[in-house]
Amino acid sequence: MNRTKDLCWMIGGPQGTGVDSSATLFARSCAAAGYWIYGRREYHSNIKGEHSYFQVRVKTEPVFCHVDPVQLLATFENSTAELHAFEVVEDGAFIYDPKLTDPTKLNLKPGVLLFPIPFDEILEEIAQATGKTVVSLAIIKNTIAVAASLALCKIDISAIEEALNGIFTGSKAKLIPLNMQAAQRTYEIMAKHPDLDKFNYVMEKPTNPPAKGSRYILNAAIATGLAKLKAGCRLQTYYSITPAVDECIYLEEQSEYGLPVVQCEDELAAINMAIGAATTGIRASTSTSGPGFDLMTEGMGWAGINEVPVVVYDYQRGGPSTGLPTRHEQTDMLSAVFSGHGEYPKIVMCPGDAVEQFYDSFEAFNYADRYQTTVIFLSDKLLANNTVCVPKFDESKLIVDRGELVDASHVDENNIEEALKKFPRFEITESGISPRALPGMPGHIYWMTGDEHCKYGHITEDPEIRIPMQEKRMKKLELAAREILPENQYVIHNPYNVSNPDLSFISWGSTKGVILETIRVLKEQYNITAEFFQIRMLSPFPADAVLKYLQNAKRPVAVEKSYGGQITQLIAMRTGFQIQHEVLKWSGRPISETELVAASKEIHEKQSRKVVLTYGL
Amino acid sequence: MNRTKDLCWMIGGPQGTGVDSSATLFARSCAAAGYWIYGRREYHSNIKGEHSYFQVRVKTEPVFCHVDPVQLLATFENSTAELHAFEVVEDGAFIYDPKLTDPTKLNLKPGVLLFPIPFDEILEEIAQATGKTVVSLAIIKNTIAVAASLALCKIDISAIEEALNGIFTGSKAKLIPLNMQAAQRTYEIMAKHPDLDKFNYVMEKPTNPPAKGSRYILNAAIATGLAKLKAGCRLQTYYSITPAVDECIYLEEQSEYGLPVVQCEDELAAINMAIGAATTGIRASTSTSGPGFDLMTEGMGWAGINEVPVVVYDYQRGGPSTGLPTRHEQTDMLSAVFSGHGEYPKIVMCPGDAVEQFYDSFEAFNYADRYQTTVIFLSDKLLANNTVCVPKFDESKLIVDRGELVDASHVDENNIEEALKKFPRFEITESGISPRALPGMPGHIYWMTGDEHCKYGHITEDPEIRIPMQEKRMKKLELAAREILPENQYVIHNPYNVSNPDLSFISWGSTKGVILETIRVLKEQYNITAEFFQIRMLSPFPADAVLKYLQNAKRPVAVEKSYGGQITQLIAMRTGFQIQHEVLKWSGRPISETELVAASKEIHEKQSRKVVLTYGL
Amino acid sequence: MASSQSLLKTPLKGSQLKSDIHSEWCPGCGDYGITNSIQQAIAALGLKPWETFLVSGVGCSGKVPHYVHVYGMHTLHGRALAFAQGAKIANPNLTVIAAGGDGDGYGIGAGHFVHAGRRNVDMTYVVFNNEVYGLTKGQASPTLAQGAQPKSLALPNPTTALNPIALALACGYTFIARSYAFDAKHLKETLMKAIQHKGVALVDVLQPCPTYNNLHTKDYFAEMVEVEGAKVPRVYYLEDDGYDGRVKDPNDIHEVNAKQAACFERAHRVEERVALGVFYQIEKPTFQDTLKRNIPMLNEFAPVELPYYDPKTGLATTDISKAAADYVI
Amino acid sequence: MASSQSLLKTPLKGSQLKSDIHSEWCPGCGDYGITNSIQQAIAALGLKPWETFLVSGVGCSGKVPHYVHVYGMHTLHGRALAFAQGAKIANPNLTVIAAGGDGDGYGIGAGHFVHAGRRNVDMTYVVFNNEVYGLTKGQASPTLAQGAQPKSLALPNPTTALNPIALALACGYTFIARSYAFDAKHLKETLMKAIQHKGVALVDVLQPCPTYNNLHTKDYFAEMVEVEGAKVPRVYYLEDDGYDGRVKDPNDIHEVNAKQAACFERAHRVEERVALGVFYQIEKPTFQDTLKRNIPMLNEFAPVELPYYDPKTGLATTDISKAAADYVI
Ligand SMILES: Cc1ncc(C[n+]2csc(CCOP(=O)(O)OP(=O)(O)O)c2C)c(N)n1
Ligand SMILES: Cc1ncc(C[n+]2csc(CCOP(=O)(O)OP(=O)(O)O)c2C)c(N)n1
Ligand code: SF4
Ligand code: SF4
Ligand SMILES: [Mg+2]
Ligand SMILES: [Mg+2]
Repeated sequence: MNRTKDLCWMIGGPQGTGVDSSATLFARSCAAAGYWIYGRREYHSNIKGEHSYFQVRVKTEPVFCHVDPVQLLATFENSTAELHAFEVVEDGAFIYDPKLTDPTKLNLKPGVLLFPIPFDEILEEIAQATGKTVVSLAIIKNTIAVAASLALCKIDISAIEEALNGIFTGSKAKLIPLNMQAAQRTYEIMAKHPDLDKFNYVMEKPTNPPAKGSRYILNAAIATGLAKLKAGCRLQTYYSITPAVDECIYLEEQSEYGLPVVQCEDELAAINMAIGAATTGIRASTSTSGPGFDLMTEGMGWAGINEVPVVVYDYQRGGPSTGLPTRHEQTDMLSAVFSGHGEYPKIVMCPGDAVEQFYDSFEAFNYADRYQTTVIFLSDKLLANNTVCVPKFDESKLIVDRGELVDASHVDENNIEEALKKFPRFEITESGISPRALPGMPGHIYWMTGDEHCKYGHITEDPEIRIPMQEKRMKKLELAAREILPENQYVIHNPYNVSNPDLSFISWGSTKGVILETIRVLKEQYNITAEFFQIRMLSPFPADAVLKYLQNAKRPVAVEKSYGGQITQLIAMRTGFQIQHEVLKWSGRPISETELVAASKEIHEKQSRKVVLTYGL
Repeated sequence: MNRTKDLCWMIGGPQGTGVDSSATLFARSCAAAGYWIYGRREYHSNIKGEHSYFQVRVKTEPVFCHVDPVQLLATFENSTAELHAFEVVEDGAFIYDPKLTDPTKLNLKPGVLLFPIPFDEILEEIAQATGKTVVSLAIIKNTIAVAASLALCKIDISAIEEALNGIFTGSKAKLIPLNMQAAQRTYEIMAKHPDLDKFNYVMEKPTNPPAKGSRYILNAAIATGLAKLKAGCRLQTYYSITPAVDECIYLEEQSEYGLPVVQCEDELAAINMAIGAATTGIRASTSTSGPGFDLMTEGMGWAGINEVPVVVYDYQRGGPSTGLPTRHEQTDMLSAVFSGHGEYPKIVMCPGDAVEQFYDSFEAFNYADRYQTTVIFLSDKLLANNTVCVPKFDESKLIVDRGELVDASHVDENNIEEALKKFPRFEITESGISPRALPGMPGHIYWMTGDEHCKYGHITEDPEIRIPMQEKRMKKLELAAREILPENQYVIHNPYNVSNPDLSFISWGSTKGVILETIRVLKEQYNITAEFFQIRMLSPFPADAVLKYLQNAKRPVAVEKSYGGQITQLIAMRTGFQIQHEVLKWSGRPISETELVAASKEIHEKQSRKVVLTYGL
Repeated sequence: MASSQSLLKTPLKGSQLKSDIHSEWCPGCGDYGITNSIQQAIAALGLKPWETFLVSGVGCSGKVPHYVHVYGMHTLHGRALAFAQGAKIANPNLTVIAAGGDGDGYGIGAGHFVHAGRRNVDMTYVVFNNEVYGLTKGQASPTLAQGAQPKSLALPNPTTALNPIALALACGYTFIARSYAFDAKHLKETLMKAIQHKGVALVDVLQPCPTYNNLHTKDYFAEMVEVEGAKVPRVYYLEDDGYDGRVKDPNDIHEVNAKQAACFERAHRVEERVALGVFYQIEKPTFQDTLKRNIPMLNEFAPVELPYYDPKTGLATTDISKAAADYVI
Repeated sequence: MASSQSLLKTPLKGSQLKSDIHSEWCPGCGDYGITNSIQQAIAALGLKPWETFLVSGVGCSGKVPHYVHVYGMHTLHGRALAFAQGAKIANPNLTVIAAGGDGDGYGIGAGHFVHAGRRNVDMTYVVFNNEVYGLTKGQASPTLAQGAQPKSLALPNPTTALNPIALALACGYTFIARSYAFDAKHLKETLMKAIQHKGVALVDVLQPCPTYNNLHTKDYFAEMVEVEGAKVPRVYYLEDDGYDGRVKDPNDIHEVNAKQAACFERAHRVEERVALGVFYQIEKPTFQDTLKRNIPMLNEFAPVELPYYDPKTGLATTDISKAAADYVI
């Protein structure tokens, strides 16, 4: 028996049979045992029956992407066995129900250890012990599969108990004993298994196990919800759409925070209701995905010309059109950066992981307020659905910036002449930012209109007003570029502090995790050095920094989940620099460390122009 | 008295008082006299009362843009006099109603010739002669102002009669004598005016007067309507919006052509109804402007993934948002090229004038059918509203290309098994194009879905189908780039056949006219040589040709009606080439020859990086 | 349904209209019942599958075209009616059936729903009314009652329910019916009537969603309820009640008003029971009829039939000189 | 109108609510009358102009906020209701009045119109019903009758007219009235009632468009018509007819049904005359009320009032640990 620092576990099954809960239980158990985890969730646009699966990568240190080879495949029905058996490595292990699955009929590699588990027997035992029916206990199969896995990995059963305590809270706590009973039985059965000690992927003990309660296991949808609560978002509108709806439902559930979450009749209502709300001074946001985002483009332009702060989330998924609604892609980028007819200043942010999505979300509301315009927040299905294990967020430095807001407390309402005064809401200023008053304030009456307008907000077609007004608005982007901290615009990751590395990855958004892990593997296993220029803001675009970086890079490589290599295009547009190497994938599945390592080696060795990745079910 | 080959006439007045009709009468009279004209229309987003004006440029040869200096300003009320007097050149002329306007109070240049016209007297005379009331004749003031102008230009009154015959047809013919009476009286009055012969801008006789009936006077909205009829468009959907609605109303009026024009409840209905219609095999189109275009982006993506031919017109106007709804701008370009989340192949066309808009519109339906996708047709307010005078279109070479359409006539409906056969509508092919069957055809049943799909059109999330399917669709753009005639993608205009010219303009769309005229002036008046690379297709983008051209150009100058210089950005994106000189204008008014000549000189002489134009009310 | 349309001499069996892929719905979903009835109705009417066009929106229900062996179009969320009207206007020889969820049709599609009534294009619209947004995991659809909280909702529904029958009536639908997903016979017959109706026909189908809607389940609909002391089945038929929503003389304004009022009353009746049947039906000019009046050439040719080029040479044949006449100088 | 709202001690005069820019409408346009009545109603109610928010769509009518001296928001075509609801939800202390054209509200805005009824946010919606799309030069609006052809139409209108009163009733509007642009007194009073109503109030205002609508002109509305032999003014008031659309007891299902039926009948009555007045009114929980039930903290603070940072340091003060609890390990 060898030990490992890095394990890839997989479970699968028809949707609606508890695959996600199994994965959560496994992940939280590993975390309870002091490990770090990364969870990848794959599912169909379907409610019940289609195949879904979940990979959990377990490490002794923090981990941010998935790998392809599976060391331990846990199943409780046959379809997952049939679909995924081929992915198990030679000295990996396979957990299955011998009643349903015949391992000899599978595409398993020769050396794979087999762990048949008598699921039904265990259920029947529990049924007898508790007086429940076997059918009503079917969902416990998940716990059994997880327990078998953990037993194999020599993780103490107490970790399961701790995980169950975290998952089944409140009225659900009564489910814990039942599940523990099943786990107990499974551990007993596994203990007797002759191959138990042959498994080569038992986790090393965590070196510095993090303190209990010091970490989160969550995805970016939840991180965003937390950030919106923290940032004081006071209206969340939405129209349900995968995968954005998760964040909305989460917020709806937090009803004690006083944030109204309004389910709208469509995305047109969602965006315009949010903007209408924002005109009164509250912080407002809406979250959607590609199809809904298309419908919001007109409204965002109105917010742009009226300088209303609003934060719009686009959780990208596989396109075009309805596309692959539950799969991952980064292809809304150009359409977001150029969304909406005509020209208005928009800020487009693109965090690289759930942690950044928390902090960036908090900042998004600040930027919206400060630059008085639409902030587009590009996230995606990977971020929204995949789970990371991270230290708890540091809330101590989260400062609210409401921008230039007028204080009208000096106005005497009873002096009607003063109270009726107009306010030059759209005054031309040097910075482009005009102080903002709000409906409700006496002495500051103004108008808004989607038409070009004078400083009071009345319609004008006068070129002498139009020309400076458009310029003033557009100049806010330049101001933002100057004011926003460089590290919020881009980050150069050079974990090994190498100079002139062999490869210079450049990318944006959710590829961050896999690129950073790849840099590590390239260095550790192949002695290829690499760096990563992470673009964190697409508009304003950090063109100077990008250009300078690329001009000095030995071999820039763009990485993107797309067909067209949109970041390559945007960089060329903004800098004139044409990147010569691309790693692209448009299968709807995220890029794995395995794939990116191989692609990087290929580019390093063969100078390949474009490597197309295709792995994953 | 000098003679000229080039006259700029202007008329103005509150909207709803017949300014447009005056201009049409003037333009058609000049045309009747054998001249060529170009008409520029400016108006507010308002029905009655706000100021509108119309410039008609008259030349002895074809003319394609306006100039700033006005040689002859005709007014019949005071506001136009006040607003535009300053634009009249020193030896120009000013026609006005002395009862309403005191020329000494105007900002007129010293030498301007004054032609007071007793509008009311003429009306009263006619009222007496005809027994009508003066009030009911008020509209005749337009005719009087036009007649005064033509008399001053020594254009024979018969030209007015010919023009009136062309304008007042059918039941309106009875208005002709009344108008002729007014014209007659005006000519008599003008004949007696002492300054009559001092006017320096009497037109030279046309050298080769074109044959009667050999030309059109029209704008691109009408040219498009004609092209849609010719191309066999069989459903036009629309939701009213300025300036796209003109084309729609024109088509509605042509009810004898059998083309249903359906006014929809919104642009979402307009695009999707058109697509729904197109799935049955008819040619379908919809026309809109920026705000409506935003709303159509989701639908266009569906047409993209389902490979449905549909032609969508965006008549750009001043943005963002409602913006300057009746003014000119070219700022929807990037949003159109990148419209819609995700990636799908779209063809984006951008004709340079009304003539190209006719031929390109005809081709647009061919491209849609051939490449089975969305064709976006970018026109704008300038093209839609400004009138050109051009030889009649050559219809003899207009060939319909329906692309790969299946013939199902061999299928025997009575053989039910055969008649129920499925059809691989989305078969993966080398070219990317899959033969197309149509609902109604026996033996070819298939499905469509906005989700990724298998060859029969059923939903799939299988990467092994997704990967080639997306590739197949995207490859159609490459095919289009290869197949579409280069001259339909770009044209290099080098009217003087100079090599290595001083300036190389590069632009797209409606700037064509002003650039070509500017090249002429630069050569004739300043001996500056210039060339023009006209981009006629934005997607697929003729990147190789553009790059080759720019690399060899001495001084490339991008010209655009925008703040951001979108074509500069797109060229950088597609070629890496960063153009160093830009002429931009975002006042909502078109670029004049006067302005572009001055800007060109400045760039030529001072190497200015960016020249911002601002002229025009 | 196009009167011009030719029918099959030997009608098919419903089972022949099953497509060869498996359905993706949850066990016990009402969508199975509706799909089956759609197949049965198409078969029973003798419609040619290749001249039948089933057009859906997006949702669980939106997948229905894939399971029926006729030309199928699974469009965008909320847009089925727009696509369907376009298809029918272009090719009136097709029998066009639009279908989709209640979120799809009454929620995001409400604008099109309203205007499709005004237009009265000759087609059928089948709404799968399950009171939830199934495919996005059970949020409230517009037909969910205020205060109701199916298990998938975090909080009680804050908005009042839309009344599809009353809404359709207000919007000018010329055929308005309600049926139930698991009443195969009634649903099939109602769909047949709707398809045969000349004009836009709404069939609102009550559809159990066992996964998210635990309020109105199959059991709920199967229950006996007490009405004036007697136990009666929850679901009943309007006609058994002596109700007849069909207008005999569309020109008789009194009859029209009376039938509309009756429909309105029935639509709003607050009762333990659930009424199925045709709430209202009237024969009025279809959009096709009015188009033909405005564009005489459409009397001879449908848009899809009107020739415009020489099939041999490809040369465009339309003479545009008349349309251009005003612009010639 | 917010019950919490404080009013001016000395109400303003309507003329003080005219903004200082000139109106752009055509001479004789009904929009002048409506604007004037809006100013009068706001003044008469003693609303504070700075706590009043006039929100419009796009059209000739969409320009109305610019001419009224209160906070004004001229939004997007068809979206006034979405913006207005957002503003009211965010800051319930504002009196929110949405306004716009019939194309804006019943055409492109139909989806929002339907759902605003269901939501019952406490606000007023004034629709300028001129039967045309004024600002785009006179195309048919949804309220134009089928076959009608005002001078601006190339062909007779192919679709049937929408009935705004019936539609609003079907959608759950809790106050439904019709008035007329040039009946200053009635319009002002109707607007006052609508603003005072707790819930979403529709005021459909018949509005002559002298430029494009030559069918229903000021003269048309001023005409005397013959009813049963007698000459009577075309325009009459519902209440003069003994009609009372107000529900006294919202819990009395019989009264509610009867009042709805009466409203429905009146809405569809085919007559030479034109009825003005309140067709229906009922008091029901507003969206604000149901929100408060779901989110108790809103009983203390409106969203706009809820603090979330320390004004001195800017530090965000919300304790998110409860929301994060499930994710802590
Ligand atoms: C523009 C857009 N917004 C949102 C979605 C996400 N979406 C998919 S299905 C659905 C709702 C489904 O509910 P319903 O129409 O009632 O159908 P059901 O699933 O209940 O049959 C939504 C909101 C989408 N596909 N497109
Ligand atoms: C999305 C969008 N589509 C179309 C338009 C063009 N448009 C401006 S006003 C208008 C209609 C106006 O009609 P109505 O709402 O009845 O107002 P009215 O002018 O009659 O007062 C339209 C279609 C627009 N501004 N935005
Ligand atoms: S979620 Fe509901 S509607 Fe969707 S398939 Fe399952 S049972 Fe049917
Ligand atoms: S067009 Fe009609 S609605 Fe518009 S301002 Fe003129 S009269 Fe009024
Ligand atoms: Mg539903
Ligand atoms: Mg109107």
